[in-house]
Amino acid sequence: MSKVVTMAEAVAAYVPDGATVAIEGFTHLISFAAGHEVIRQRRRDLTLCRLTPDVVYDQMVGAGVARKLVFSWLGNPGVGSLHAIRRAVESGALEIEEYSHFGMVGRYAAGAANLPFYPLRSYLDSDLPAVNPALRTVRSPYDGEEIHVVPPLRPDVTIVHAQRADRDGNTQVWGLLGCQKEAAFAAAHVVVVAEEVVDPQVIRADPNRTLIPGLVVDAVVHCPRGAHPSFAQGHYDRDNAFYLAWDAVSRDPARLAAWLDEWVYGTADHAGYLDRLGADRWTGLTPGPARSGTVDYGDYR
Amino acid sequence: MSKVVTMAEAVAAYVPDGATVAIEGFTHLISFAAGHEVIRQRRRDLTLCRLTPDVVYDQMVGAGVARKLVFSWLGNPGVGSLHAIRRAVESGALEIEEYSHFGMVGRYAAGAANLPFYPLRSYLDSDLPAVNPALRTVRSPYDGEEIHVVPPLRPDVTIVHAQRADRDGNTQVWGLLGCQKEAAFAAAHVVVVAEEVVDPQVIRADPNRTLIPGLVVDAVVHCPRGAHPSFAQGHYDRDNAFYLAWDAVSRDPARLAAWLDEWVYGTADHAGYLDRLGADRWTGLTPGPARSGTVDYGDYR
Amino acid sequence: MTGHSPTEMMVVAGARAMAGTRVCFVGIGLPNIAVALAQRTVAPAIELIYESGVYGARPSRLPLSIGDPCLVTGATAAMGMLELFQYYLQRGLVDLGFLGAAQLDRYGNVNTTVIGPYDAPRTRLPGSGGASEIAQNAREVFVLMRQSRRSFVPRVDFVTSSGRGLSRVITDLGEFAHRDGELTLTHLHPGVDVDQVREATGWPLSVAADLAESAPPTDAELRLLREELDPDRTYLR
Amino acid sequence: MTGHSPTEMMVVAGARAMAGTRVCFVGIGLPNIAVALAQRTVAPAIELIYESGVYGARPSRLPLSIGDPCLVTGATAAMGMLELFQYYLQRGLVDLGFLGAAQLDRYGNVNTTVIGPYDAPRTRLPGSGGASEIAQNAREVFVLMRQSRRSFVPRVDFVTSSGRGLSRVITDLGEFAHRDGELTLTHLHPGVDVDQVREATGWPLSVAADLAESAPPTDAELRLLREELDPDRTYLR
Repeated sequence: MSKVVTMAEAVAAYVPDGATVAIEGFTHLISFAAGHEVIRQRRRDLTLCRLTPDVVYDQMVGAGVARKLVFSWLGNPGVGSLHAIRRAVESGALEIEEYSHFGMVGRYAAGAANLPFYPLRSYLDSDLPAVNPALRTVRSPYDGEEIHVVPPLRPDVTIVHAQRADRDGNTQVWGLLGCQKEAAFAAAHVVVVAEEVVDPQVIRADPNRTLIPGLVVDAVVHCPRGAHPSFAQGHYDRDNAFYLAWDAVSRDPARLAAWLDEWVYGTADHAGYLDRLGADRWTGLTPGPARSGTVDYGDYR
Repeated sequence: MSKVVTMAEAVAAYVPDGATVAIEGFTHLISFAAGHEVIRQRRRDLTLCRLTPDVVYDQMVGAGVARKLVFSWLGNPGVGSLHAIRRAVESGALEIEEYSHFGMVGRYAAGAANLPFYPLRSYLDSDLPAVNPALRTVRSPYDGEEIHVVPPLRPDVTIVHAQRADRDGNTQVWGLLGCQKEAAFAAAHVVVVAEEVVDPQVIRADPNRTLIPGLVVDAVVHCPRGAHPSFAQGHYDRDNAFYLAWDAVSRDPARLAAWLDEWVYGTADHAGYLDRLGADRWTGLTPGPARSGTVDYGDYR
Repeated sequence: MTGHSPTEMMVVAGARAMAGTRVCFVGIGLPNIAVALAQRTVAPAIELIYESGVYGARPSRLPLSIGDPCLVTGATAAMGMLELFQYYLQRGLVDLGFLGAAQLDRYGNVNTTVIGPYDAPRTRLPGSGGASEIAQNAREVFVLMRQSRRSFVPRVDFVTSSGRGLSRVITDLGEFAHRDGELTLTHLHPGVDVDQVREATGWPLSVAADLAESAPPTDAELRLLREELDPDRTYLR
Repeated sequence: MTGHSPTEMMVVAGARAMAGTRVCFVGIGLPNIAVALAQRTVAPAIELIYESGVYGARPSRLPLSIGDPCLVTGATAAMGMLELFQYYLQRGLVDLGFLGAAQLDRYGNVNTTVIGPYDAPRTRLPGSGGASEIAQNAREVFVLMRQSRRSFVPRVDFVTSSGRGLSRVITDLGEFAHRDGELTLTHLHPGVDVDQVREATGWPLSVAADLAESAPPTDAELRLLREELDPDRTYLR
């Protein structure tokens, strides 16, 4: 019954060429390890979905895995541009479909809830609807008000990194929750990548903390530090030096190719990547403790 | 800055005659104490909203506070009918407006999200839209599908019982969450009734557990055991004997009036009600411990 | 175990019908005990969903209602009702909706709203609760209810939820399947004959060519019901 | 403290503009440091909201981005983005949206999408992020940005979010208010004259009759910025 597999197995099974893929996480818990494995397996023609195509999508686009990008904010947060993506967009090599954050979240929510559209108050007097025909309006049957709607987004696979999951894929996350829940429920397949694979009793001890049930999860990958250089609340901080350094790498196609050779193609898996990174890298990235406290659910017999 | 007041003050300030009132909680955390205070203050012409008009609404309707009921399931759960409400409905004395559970939750969600309508898949081939003109349809601009919608519900005041809140009204709940969050955000005013008023640091130690922010809360009432005879997860069990006994009381208007005299009009407040109930009543209603465990948010400096 | 009551037979038949079900949305009333029995017999891996906002319940006692605190403690997930209705039920993750009903007609339409006209009801019933959305979104729906001419009517007074998704009805007399657009008797419980069922059915009864007899409750099933699950006869009264 | 940079003046002016604000939705980039300064000076009770899903942040360090883990630890509430966008922003609970911008026009329209035609961009910018919904749902919007003829253009190349709700723009040269449908210079920073602003504005500059001079940063403000909040010059570079 266990769904625990290696990252290589998960990507081989659930990320075929041409798939629509969402590796979600808003600055937090971004599965770089999954992105790297997609590159290693040399996938092609993917449609990559994500509110914030981060450095991991820059790496993936730089490696040539993508045909199209569906997004709402395109940048290296706090640093500047994602140069590989920007080159591909400006040259026309990468098709784009563009929303706002709320629009993207609404799209996942419509997918997760099996709704034909999701209504939201945005895009008023904006030029976005003029360049994206998927942004439409619906008239309220109550007051006649027109409101914008977005269509459902249903990825073929959603990949999320989490602090912990059990072997059936029951997943708990704390800190920033982004839109991982919606992206998971919206998808045909879900891969959960976890810092820790825990006993089901750990999950069941705090049912309100469960973000994604194993019911919608196909594979669980145990991959500590798999979100590096992004962060995992309570586990490690964002490796900001990496984000800053990426700018120069990404500006230069040759340097980018060399980086991929060394860090992705040149490593067998995420353990290899971590070996190359070295233990010293984590100095200063480990937070002190800040425990949540407990609540009592009560034993009712 | 503290919003802590007595129940009498909260009801006097936020439940005027004629108000639209939601005392929410799905079997869990039903603020009987607030309902009783509304009766004590002899409010009239209220529109009572609630998915499951429970014994507390039967008491309120029996006491004559209500003009109208907006609901989705009308019963004494696990026991049978709510006779005071049923008499009032069957005699035409109480106006009703009827949805399904999902419809009611959608109405609160539309209110909370400031949406003109909420779409949902329900009511297909049902007679409910024929008797409730507020149930309408919208056509999807993507695939032309017709989907049912419900209008926003915006109570004048929502009252919720919670396990804990701080003095600013930041509220945490565990166990069944019902639609308290949506009902609170949808309302013009919110009263939180809490088993415990805790230090803000308790809330801030686990920000993912926060259900309702003080931002939308007007008053905090400290009222341990204020949900009796319903339950508070981890604090006390449902007093099922009360629910069973209520059936006979509610069947007979004279017995109902006597009950109100003794337990509501005849007590100054919920402390008085608890005194009358007696300490022995809680034997067998107190669960054993079942702690959630903690998570680490990390101290980032 | 000596003998069994019609209610016990009904609950046992309801439990057995859940064999192979992965995800069951548990309605108010009798389904609770049938599901509890199924979880201990034919469907140990069944995942239980409750509209109160619970997925993957492992109740340590028989729940008194669909909102019992024992459903939360030890569950896989507890959430708000909006999330449950949207991401589980409406998303299509529920294999089986298991409901009770007050009144049912030949076409499987269910009435839990009113007896008599809506605006001047003879009897005001509880209303839809989650039934309307469960009927529309669960892959299939079973109904568990006691059968009589009062409850099995030619045409329900009010369609609370449509019979479209209703595939099976289990009563204290037998079992019905939705065939060719109407409810058809497929099983008789032991000791019940077709005339008895016809007598308790408010429309011209359609009987399956392959009409079968339900196996009586086993001793193990009865022991579980009487001694472990419902010694106080909360549901079996 | 000796002197101050135009960026420091801009950030100080941005912070001061938040006096009296109760709930601020903090955008990407420079607003972060202005908000941090405001929280320590004119607006100690301000509640900070981030689109990343945080309400009531009390960051123990200057956040590197709007998704910094220090925003969560010790916050009042952390939630999914859907809840934040719907129940806080769209619900109308945000008093002020505080944003950065790449390009802005006379009417307050903001462009963070493209320079040049959308289908053949000269420069591809990040896009909307939450700006489109913040502009529409926050009670008012302030923009904090460096000013030049490249950024202050007669007509933006692309309207990412409409100028409708934009009430104030704070730059390294001065401050603008939305008056009579266009941005009007209301404050000059110390040492800046109107001609300098005109030179850095890509449309015929409208100057308020009551044009005032911003008070220079105080020593306390500068000390907070330089020594406590941003000693590494993350934002003040």
